[in-house]
Amino acid sequence: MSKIGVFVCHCGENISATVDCAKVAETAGNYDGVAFSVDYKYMCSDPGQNLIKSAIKEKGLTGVVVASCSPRMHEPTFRKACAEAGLNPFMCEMANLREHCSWVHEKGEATTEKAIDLVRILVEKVKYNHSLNEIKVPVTKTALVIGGGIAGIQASLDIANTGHKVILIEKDPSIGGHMSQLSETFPTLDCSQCILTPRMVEVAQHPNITLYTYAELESLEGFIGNFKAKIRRKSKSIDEKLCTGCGQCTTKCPVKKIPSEFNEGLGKRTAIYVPFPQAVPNKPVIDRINCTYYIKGKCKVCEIVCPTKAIRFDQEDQIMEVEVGAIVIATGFTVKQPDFFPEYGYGKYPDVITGLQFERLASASGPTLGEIRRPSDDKVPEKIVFLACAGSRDPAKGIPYCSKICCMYIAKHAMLYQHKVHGGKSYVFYMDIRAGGKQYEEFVRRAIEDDGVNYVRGRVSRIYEKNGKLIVNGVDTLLNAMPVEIEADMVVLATAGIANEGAEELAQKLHISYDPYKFFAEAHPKLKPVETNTAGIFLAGACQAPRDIPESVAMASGAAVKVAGLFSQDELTREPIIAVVNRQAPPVYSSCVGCFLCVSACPYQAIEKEEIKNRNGELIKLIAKVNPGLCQGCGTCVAFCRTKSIDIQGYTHEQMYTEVMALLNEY
Amino acid sequence: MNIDKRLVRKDSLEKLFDILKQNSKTIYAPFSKNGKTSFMDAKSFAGISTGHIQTSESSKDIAFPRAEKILDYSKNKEGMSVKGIDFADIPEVVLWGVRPCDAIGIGELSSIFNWDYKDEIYNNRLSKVTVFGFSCNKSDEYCFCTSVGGNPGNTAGSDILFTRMGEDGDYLAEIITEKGLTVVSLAQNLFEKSETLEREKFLAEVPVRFNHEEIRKKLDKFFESKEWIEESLRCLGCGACAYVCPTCACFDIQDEAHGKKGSRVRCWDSCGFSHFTVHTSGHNPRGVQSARWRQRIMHKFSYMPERLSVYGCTGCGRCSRACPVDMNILEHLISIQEVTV
Amino acid sequence: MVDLIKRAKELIETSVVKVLIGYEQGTANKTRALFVEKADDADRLIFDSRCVQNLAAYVTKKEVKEKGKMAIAATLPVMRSIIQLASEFQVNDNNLLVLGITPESKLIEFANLVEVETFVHKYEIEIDARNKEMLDKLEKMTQAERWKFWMDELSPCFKCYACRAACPMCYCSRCTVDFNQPQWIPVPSHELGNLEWHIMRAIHLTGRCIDCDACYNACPLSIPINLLTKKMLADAKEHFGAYQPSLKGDHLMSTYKPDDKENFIQ
Amino acid sequence: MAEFEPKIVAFVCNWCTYAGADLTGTSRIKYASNVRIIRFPCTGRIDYMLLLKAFDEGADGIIVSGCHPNDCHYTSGNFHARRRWIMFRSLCDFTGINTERIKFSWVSAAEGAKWAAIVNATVTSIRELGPYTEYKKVAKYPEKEVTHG
Amino acid sequence: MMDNLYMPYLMRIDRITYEAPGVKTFMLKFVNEADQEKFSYKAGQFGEYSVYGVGESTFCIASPPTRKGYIECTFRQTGKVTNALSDCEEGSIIGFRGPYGNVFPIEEWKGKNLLFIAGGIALPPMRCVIWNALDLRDNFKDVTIIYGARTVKDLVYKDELKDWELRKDVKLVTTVDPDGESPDWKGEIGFVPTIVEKIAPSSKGTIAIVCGPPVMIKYTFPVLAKLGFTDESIYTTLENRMKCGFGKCGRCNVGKVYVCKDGPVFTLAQLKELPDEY
Repeated sequence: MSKIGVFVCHCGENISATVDCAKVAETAGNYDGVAFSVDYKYMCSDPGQNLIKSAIKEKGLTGVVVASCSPRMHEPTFRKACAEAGLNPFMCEMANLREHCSWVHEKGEATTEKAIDLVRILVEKVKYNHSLNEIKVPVTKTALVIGGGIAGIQASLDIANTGHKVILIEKDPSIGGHMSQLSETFPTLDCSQCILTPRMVEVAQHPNITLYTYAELESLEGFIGNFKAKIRRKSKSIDEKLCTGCGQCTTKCPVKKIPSEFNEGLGKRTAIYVPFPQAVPNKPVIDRINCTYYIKGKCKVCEIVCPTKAIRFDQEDQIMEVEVGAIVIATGFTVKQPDFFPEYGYGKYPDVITGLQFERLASASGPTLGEIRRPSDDKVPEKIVFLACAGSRDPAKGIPYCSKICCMYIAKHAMLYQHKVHGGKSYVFYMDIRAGGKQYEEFVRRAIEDDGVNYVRGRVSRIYEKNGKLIVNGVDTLLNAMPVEIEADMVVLATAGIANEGAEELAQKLHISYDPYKFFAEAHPKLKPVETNTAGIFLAGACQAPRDIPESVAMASGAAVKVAGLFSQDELTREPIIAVVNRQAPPVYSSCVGCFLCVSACPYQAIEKEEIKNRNGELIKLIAKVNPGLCQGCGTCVAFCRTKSIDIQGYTHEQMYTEVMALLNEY
Repeated sequence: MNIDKRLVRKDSLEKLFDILKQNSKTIYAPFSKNGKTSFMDAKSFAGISTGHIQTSESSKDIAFPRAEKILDYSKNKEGMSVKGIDFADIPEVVLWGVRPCDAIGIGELSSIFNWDYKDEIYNNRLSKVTVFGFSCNKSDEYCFCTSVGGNPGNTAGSDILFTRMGEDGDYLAEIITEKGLTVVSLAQNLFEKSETLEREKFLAEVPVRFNHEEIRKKLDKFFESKEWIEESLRCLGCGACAYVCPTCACFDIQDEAHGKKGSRVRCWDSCGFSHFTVHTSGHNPRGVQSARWRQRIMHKFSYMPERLSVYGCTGCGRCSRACPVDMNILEHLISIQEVTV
Repeated sequence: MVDLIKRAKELIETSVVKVLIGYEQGTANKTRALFVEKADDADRLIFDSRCVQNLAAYVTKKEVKEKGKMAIAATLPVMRSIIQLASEFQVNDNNLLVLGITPESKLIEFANLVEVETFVHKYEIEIDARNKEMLDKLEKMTQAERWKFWMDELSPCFKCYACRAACPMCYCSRCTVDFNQPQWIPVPSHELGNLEWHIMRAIHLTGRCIDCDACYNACPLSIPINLLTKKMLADAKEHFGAYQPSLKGDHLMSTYKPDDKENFIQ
Repeated sequence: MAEFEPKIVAFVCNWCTYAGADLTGTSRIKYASNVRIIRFPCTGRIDYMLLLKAFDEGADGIIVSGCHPNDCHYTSGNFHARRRWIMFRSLCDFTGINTERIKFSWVSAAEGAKWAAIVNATVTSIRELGPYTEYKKVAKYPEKEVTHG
Repeated sequence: MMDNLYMPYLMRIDRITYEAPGVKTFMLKFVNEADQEKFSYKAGQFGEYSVYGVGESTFCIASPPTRKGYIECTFRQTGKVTNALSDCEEGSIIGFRGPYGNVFPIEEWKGKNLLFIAGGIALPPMRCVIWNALDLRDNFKDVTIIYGARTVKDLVYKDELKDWELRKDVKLVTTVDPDGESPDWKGEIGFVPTIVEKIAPSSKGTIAIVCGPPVMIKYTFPVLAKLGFTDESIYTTLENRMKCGFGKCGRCNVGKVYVCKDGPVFTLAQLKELPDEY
């Protein structure tokens, strides 16, 4: 028994100038189920809203159609008014007479006719509206940050500083990430470690941050505000509580020749090790693959020397479950190994190195203590060649996109070289110089103009060794493609930044999407750069695309604000415009047949499988179920479902069908 | 009425057709398309199929259309106006080229529509139909009219029955009813008197395969038989058998609305569909296909004879020809006859 | 098919499966489905070129499924259907064993559906020459001519749903036509009801139909409705690349590529 | 005889085209009044059956419009929709449904002028095509007496 | 134009009563008074109620033939038509055709005790015969009504239940399923068969009329048998799906029986003759 009120607004003269509002109201008043119909100068004004409220109360209206401006403008206003009068706000619909009718058509019968049609379709729709309640989701006010590089550190600190708990997990034994490997940072050339280390310590000491290093995400369930994460804490083979980080074990460990990951293979480490001196936590882990005890079953030197008896050879991986309300992914990136360019001789010639290796050479904490010496013979290179775009912007062999950071770090490298090796000669082969960013262009110009780095626009075709020199064959496209040959002592390849190995699996665990390069996908390229498609999961830093430090930090702070915003509420309120899979009484249970095509169609991974069991607990069928926490209400699944088993509240089958029917028929 | 036998020359048929057309009769006759033969509104004599054993669909459409309006309604300020169908609008139809097993089916269909309440929509449609039966001069392995009381030259149901006397021969026309006579009177000269009329030797031979009375008796105790389950496992539950059947009369009633006005429509339905008997609660009295297949056979060979005193099967064999999974009713009936209960 | 009969007997006798679905001699030179539940019945199994019914339609049928683990003598189209059904979670290794019959009429027993998939992927789905010609002919017509063609073809349809029943992909317990709030498709078989039913059917089979022609073979009026699904198949190939049912579940119509090409959106 | 006024139904998404049409209004750009907009959350929600229903009930033309690729509020609803449209439109064409009467477009929230242009172009072309009598003839079943084979 | 079996009477909804969640009672009056005069029916019969443009739905006439000038029906919203009916307002016009089916042989029950056992939404088919009997109260000896529903909210005809409770010549027992009671519930708590067993009405010279969901019926019959009721003295109704109501559409058959013609009223003895297809 519908009792619908129709409220036609003149909007001053905005509508009434071209639409006969009185006639619209009169016609609507004659429709079945319309109990009250009126036109008024300004419906959104207080008296206008009161008109609606009193009609709801006096006439006992079951539905309201406000025919005025765009619902994008005033739908919240009128729904609120309805709610205040005791009518479920979702029983109110708006006919857009202003933007879609009076403002775009001339005065005349046809325009009034259209206005009448627009009102009629919503009158008929409202008959099929249902009272809906906003969805309340509780929020667990703890964030999980995955990845302890600069982005993860920044996000953790920002969230922690808003007073919320953070769990930070890092797969390596120490936080710090790639930034801790860098020597100096562009465009200011301040020492990377110097600015990063205090942040790392802050993380370790922050009362709101729980740090788990050597830990990875095992699985994730749940939805915004209510995630359950399983974390695998890989065995460090030490008792962290007892370990004081004295370093006895690492000094005494007999296995000393393991290439150091931190030093990109340019230095060595022991089997029980701390990755770098400033590591946080500064406690060692045993690398079981290289440890003699784990290989041969004997050694235990570390156990013997440990003054606190902290070594635990039988320690196992621990799986712990944590409940979190939001997740920030800051897993960073990796660099593509340049061996896909055999003509550059990486791996064959020890003095052809990557940019990241150069960072270690230039770093004061690196294997050469900051002196630029070539790996083969420790000599200071007199001539050095830098190759930009070693893999980037190369759809044929590398990756099609621009890695973005290389132009800047190459300029930095060349500059550092010139500063450290006086009289040295440096060359940079480049395609274009991309130095968009505050002070970036100036930085590159400084390298060229002040420090005399030779920039050659062109590509290198081949590098080979001749008489202890690396012969670099290239062309200079600015000089009519003239061939260039440089006898270099060392070559540095600016290898492409790519997604981490395993990024795809992580995305699948998190139910977020990723782009063709396996970088995680943001929810909207412009307006939601730190959100993912999965509500409550945010991105920071280079896991989304190659990013430099300032960008990573900015993104991290952005993500942190999103988390803080989420945590500022005790409950999340969501519009109930979500999809629902029907449920029926036994023996049918649901008309869903469980083909789960909707699962692949859903942009939000909001559709789950539900087991339907009979009274004896036997599985009868598997059907789809929409997780109301994840569903955003796009309705893609609805149009898909062959059995019409999914419907979307607010835009149901009946509502949309009725709108079409009402539009084209006389009522 | 005594059956009057006349000779119709083979080239007179077309003349007869034209005369009927001139008398504004609508003629439905069999035409072949896609390798199937169906009754269609015949605009001209050319193309009417003669060589077929049986049409793919029965001719029941004429009196019991697959979809027909039963009323129109419109809402107005004053309330509601509802209009039934005007029987005067139903055209006079000659059903041309009906096989005896279809013609007899009309009687069976009529018993369903008249056994208790009289369905005047059906009766009115039927009253406008004159049936031109054409005897069968060939048959196939699906035919079993003789097992259910019919035969290839059966006059029951036809107003005039034509029997072709030999391949490419002239026709023997048996004028059976007043209705038939009325049509004959429109073209008196085409129906010649002749002494040399023979029919039996031109009729197809259809051996008797089972005794339907015996089947009926057996079915009384056959309801719980496992046979139903075994025989129907391959049945896919479509409605092909019911829709081609000359006597299946299950129907649905549906409303079709267009704003303030619309119609109520009666349309075919089939007891083979899984949703046919399902309650709104979800409970389905015939929840499995074997129960639905059993219903089909029992209805035709047990319930109808008992309640309506007619069998619901004319032995036309269409359902078996139409079945996509070779559910062969004849085969099943024979096996029922052979099974000892 | 001596091999098939022998293997069927073994499978039934050792209770590896409870029922084996194959073909037997039917009436009037037709073949039909046989459900072997007792070893002796296996002797009735046959296989020859007349065996074209898509037996995969039975693996989702309640009455058959309830018997327990099934085995199926599967020709290539049947195997394709099974892979599609598996990708839609309707069958799995626990309830179905596939005894493949290769296009060369050789019997291969597959250990699991992954093997079936590998086998199936060796053969591209190709529309046969006769139907291709028919598609070409229709495509060359004007839109108005096609409209007339289909109105003529579809108007005899009396909606017996034999096409739906015979199709292995039409396993839904509630078909869209059975949905009545709202009544998307008119129930009666008038021109509109028929047109909408067949359009709906073709759309729902897009990306799922494996071109077995079961619908056409089942139609008691031989309406060439398979042309609709064939057209969808051909178009899907053209727009989105070769189509094969796959266990990966990357369903053609519920996935997309950001660079899907079209030329009509303004 | 009065000039034929086509009935055109527009199926649009809430976030782009509906907002775009709002912008047409706020920009006071005039366009033909034959079109009526039905609002959907996303083009992904638009059921192709609704398009057929619009023709059933007497629409002469249809506009379907949503966010440009990559702009979908729900990230991929329009990508799904596009794939469906490609197939649906092809099937319509194949069955002889006049595809000139169904206009598909991307209109963003910023393209108020484009919306007006799309509507006007559609109205003009449908006016030229005339009423969709072929479809209406099929759809007006209830006026007809009997359906025979 | 001759008679069209499918042509409904136009009925105006005179009054709508909200009975329970999703359950309403319509009081219907003939738009055309001539129809009213022609119309007659007996307890147990049913009709086809229709919303124009939506379709028809089958349910019993819930008011007794002893009350003239109107008919009532009670329905629960379960499908397309009942949803549409539920949207109707007082004054709306709907269609009704009928009456169809057989009747409760109330004449034959003269001088006997009557025991009515109903569950949930199955009270309406019985209400017709209850009122019919109460309106002819002198014809019968003891009248006992046992009525149960899932919860207190789900009991229909709450006002009439009160009436019956107050009447001295009716014994009314109401019950709700365990956990279905409200704090102020004074009736029984338990499933209907259990309550029947507990009340243990005498079977001597008693006719039992049982309507309810299949499960309730299934468990009530043995209880009645234990109490000594013969199969011939137990009546129930079948509610098979129907379209036409007059023995043509083919849906309601249970074996050779047409529920729409030979039913809906059956004795248990008759039911036992039928195959299990209802």
